[in-house]
Amino acid sequence: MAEPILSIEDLRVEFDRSEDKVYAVNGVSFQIDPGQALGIVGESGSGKSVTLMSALGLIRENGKVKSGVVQFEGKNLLKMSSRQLEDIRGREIGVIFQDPMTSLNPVMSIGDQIMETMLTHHYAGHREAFDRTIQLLHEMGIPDPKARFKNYPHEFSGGMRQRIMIAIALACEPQLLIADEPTTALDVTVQMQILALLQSQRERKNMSVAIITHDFGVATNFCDKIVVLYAGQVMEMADTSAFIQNPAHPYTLGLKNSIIEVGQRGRKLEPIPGMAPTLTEPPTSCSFADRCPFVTDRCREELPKLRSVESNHLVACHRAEEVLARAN
Amino acid sequence: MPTNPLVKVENVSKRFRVRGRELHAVSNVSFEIEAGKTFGLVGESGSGKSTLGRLVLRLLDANEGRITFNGKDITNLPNRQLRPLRQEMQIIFQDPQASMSPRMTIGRAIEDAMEIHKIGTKQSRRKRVDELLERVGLPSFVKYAFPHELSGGQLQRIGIARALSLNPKLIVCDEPVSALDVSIQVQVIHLLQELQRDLNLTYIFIAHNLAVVEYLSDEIAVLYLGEVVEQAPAEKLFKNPSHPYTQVLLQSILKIPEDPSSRQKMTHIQGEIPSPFNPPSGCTFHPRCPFATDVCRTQKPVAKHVDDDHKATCHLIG
Amino acid sequence: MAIAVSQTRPVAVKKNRSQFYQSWKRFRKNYFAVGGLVWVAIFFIIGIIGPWIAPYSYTDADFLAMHAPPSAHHIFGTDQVGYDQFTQILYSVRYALEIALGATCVSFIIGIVLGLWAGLAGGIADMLIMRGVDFMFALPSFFFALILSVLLGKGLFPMILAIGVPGWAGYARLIRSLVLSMRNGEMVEAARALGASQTHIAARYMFPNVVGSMVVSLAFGIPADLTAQAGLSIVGMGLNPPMPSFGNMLANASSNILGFPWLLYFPASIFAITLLAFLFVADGLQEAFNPRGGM
Amino acid sequence: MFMLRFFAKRFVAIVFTLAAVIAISYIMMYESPGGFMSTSQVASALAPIAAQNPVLYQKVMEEFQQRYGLNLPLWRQCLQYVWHELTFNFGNSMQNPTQTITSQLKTALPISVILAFSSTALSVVIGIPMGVIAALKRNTWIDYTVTTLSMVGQAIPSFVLAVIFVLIFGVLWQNILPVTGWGTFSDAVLPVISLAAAPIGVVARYMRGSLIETMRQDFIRTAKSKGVKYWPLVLKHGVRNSMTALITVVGPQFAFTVVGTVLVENIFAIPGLGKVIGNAFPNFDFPMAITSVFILGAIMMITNLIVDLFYAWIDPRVKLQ
Repeated sequence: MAEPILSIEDLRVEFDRSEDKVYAVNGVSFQIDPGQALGIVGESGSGKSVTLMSALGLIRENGKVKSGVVQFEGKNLLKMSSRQLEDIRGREIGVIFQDPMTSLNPVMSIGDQIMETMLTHHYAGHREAFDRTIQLLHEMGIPDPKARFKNYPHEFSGGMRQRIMIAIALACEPQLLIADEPTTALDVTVQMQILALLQSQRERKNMSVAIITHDFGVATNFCDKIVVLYAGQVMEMADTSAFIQNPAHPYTLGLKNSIIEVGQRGRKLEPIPGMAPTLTEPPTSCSFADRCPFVTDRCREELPKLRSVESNHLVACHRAEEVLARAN
Repeated sequence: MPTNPLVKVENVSKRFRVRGRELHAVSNVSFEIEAGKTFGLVGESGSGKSTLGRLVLRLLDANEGRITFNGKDITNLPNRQLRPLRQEMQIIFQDPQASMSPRMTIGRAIEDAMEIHKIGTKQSRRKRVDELLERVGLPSFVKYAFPHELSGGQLQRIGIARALSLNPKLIVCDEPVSALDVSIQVQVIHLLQELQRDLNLTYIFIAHNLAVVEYLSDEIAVLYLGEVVEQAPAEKLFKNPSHPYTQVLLQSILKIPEDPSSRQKMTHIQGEIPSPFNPPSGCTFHPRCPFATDVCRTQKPVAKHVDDDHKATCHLIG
Repeated sequence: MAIAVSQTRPVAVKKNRSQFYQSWKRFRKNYFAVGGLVWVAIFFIIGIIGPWIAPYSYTDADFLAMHAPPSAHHIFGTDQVGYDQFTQILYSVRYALEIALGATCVSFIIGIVLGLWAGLAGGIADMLIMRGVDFMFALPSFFFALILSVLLGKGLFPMILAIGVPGWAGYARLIRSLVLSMRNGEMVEAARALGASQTHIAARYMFPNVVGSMVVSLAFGIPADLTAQAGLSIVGMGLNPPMPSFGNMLANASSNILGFPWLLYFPASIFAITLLAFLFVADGLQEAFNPRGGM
Repeated sequence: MFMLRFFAKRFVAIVFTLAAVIAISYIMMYESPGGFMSTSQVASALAPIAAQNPVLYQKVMEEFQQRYGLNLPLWRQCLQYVWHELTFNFGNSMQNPTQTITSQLKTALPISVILAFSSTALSVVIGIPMGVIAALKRNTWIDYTVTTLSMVGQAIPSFVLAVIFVLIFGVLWQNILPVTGWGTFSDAVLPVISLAAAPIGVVARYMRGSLIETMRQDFIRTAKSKGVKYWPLVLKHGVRNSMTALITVVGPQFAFTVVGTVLVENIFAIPGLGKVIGNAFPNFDFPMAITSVFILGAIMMITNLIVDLFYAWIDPRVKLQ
């Protein structure tokens, strides 16, 4: 197996607040293999974006990476100077964000914003960058790219803006694309268009993709491997098929049961009680214990380690085997 | 056909004027809801579903058409007479924080609803606040909290409690769960379901999530650019989607596959929802419709019966 | 079934959780603002008790001590007529406050009436009032005050009107925009859905949410009116001498300065510090009421 | 074509506003104790001439009767006066009845314009970098110094600062900088500083707040994710966007500066329009007073028009209307 393109080991991130600290990421580890599509799934506050954004130095000032290693092409991103990191962002790793309405600079034409990526990294000269921008816009399915080059973001619809975001992220043909909730703000029909676009681009360029999402439908249909985060920790990590068929963590199981799908009228709902905690202290026991139907005394005392239950299937739960048995 | 519906909406239209341009938010919509049932309104952003919900409650005034609530024509009812009626028809919002005064504690907010209608004494209202909070699954001390101190899910429960405090017959649920996390969504849906069962509530459930609407609703109307394109009982709509737009919507849902090999293909329709300021001619869906013909481009379709209680507004039917 | 809320953030039940208490807590932490408030308070006290502690009457000219430097008799010195500067300042404070408060009230009352009218009535009334606002903003209100003061004369009450009347536009615009943003907001829609009457909505929902902005704009308005009043004196349209005012003292002193710098030391420094104090207070209030927005 | 229509519309609005200002001032002053202009008033203003040169007196008197329509009803007087003003046909003043207002303002106007514009320019040139540095060094001593200085500058009105300068440079350290008169570059130093202090404070504080706010926006994160380097990020994305907010305060700030000019000229005895106003109002020379206000008003409105154009240019979301 080839070296992973990005590997995160024991990452810890804290945020300072006026009166306390929030432990947003508490020892997260996972890898993305070349050409792989990884889904990072979790609810709000689970640390799913913070994990990747902190690796790229894109979190707010009050956030601090406390420990961990983020290996990208054999180098630790966390040890890099901000200048070295700038050379990687946009060139080796492209990023797309959730809200296409606010993620584009409102006073810069979209063409200039796409070109800026290439010019910053000396990826192309002015002339080539312009040609490539037109070509990218065309590839992204934006009609009449030459005329629209000079338009500003507010002159586009949400779906079109997300296409422009993708063009920006892909301008320098990065090896890894990080998409942070790329379709959450969009209508379903447009979501489908954007996902199809991402998929075709990924196949054509043999690019690795990490999709951060709260939507199991997006993750399971798009990704090869899925990581489930809760309270800043990896709860479960598995290939998509194992994930769909044998979820081994009570939280994953609960989440899957929480999703209402078409054709489920009359199904009995079994909500997970309670809500996700905001950790103001580092976790010392299972963070899910309070909401877990499988909870035992051990769960409230001992922090479960991420361990392997099947090949390529890691779970952080003391009672994973029982969960597996029940699901089957 | 229901004989004595709680809500009857007939040929209702609403236009907005925005900087001199006219926007057809809702065009010629009709439906009826029987007491104790849930009527689902689905559509993407800009489809007019929220406007329609507000028209039913007379939070907005319709330009045309008639709205009957509990046998009473409320279309032109003056505010003075409408206000007491509001006890019977309530709304819960997508963003509960925006719908509450940031300067009022939760307890005051719920109490205020009862105070407006002079329900009970001060003591009995206070007691009722505790009961309501318990009913929606919150501890009573949250009544001392301010809205910004609570989470989205908790606030949505408060919104429900406030609506319930008036013992309404009808609740318009305007995207009540779309801003919430998956696990919290189910909690709220579960709560809504229980309340309907226990209190015989009638819901108008507005959402863009088809699965949730299907799950909760007895009858569903699909809206596109302010027009109902298809309307049917939930089972029929999903079993036999007759309007191309409904079909597209259904295909756009990403179901969790059985295993990766049975994944959905990312098939999609071209284009986005056109500007409501200048909607396409003929059938408003024709620019995106895979089956569009010349008729669709020029003539406006009328609603046709697919079945006795299943209607779709498409030239290709029948 | 009741869903357990086991991990609710505990809400501390404190006795005083009213908005004003919260704002006061934030205000208290801002030392500049608190310092400003202390100075403003002293200024107010002097304004009230000034005439009682003044050693002379402001019309008493000490002909034996013209241009006298500060001394035991005249602690702030005297001017070319022999007016005791300390007395002059005590009265200036009083008149400055009377005019500034009066003018701010006048502006605010006109502004709130027109602003509410425009915001609530909409349509033609709104259009006309907003045209009026545009008109007032086309020229600095100081010029309108100057022109009005010609018509009204140079007394205390005319000054209040001359400064106060042209100041309405800012308040009207603020109140209208507050009313509009709320009227179209979800909070008011929710209150309407509950069946609340217009008066109930205005009193329980809108007012508590706008009072902060109004207090802040008033706090900025008072020093602006103090400045306008002094400015009118500079161009000779201020209070009629011998009624003392900061503007008159500054204008007089700056043209009589050579050899008599004390005529400037006291009024200039007291006036400057006062304005600074008012601004610190206003700025502190802005931050206290509206911790996120604003500059 | 679009621009032309925009200009035409704004021009008409400006003319109407100015006409209204003149008419309202005229009527108010007509009703004031001094009266705007009457035969007896003119007669008393012309008294010195009458004694020396009765022929000239007759001539000037007739001119005044004619031009200000002293025998006409109020509304016609007013209309005639408004028309004359709008066509820059200002007539003679009361203080110098034999000279036209135009000739008297010829030297005064450029002085005020120079003062107002140079202090505004200075406020932008100094205020923006101050604000940017404060924002980038947020919560350091640099930031606190800039913020406090800005507050002080903003709190103290230009004329009080001018008085303090007169005290410092007129009494304590004489002969460093002149505190009266006009003519050389050094004469302008103190007035411009007094005038610029407040706008510098406002611009710096606003820029700081606006840049801090901008740097938190999502599109800044996007630019960072593209690998844009620090200074291009701050300047091209941060400052550029903050400017759109800043422009909204420049217009009102210019109005303050114009008023400040009027007052500061009176403190430093600078023969500009402000000094003219300071002489005209207390001496009931209303034609002169109104004309001065009219000219300052016209300059302000045209400046605001230019600011709006600039705003539309810098922020593509703004539509001219």
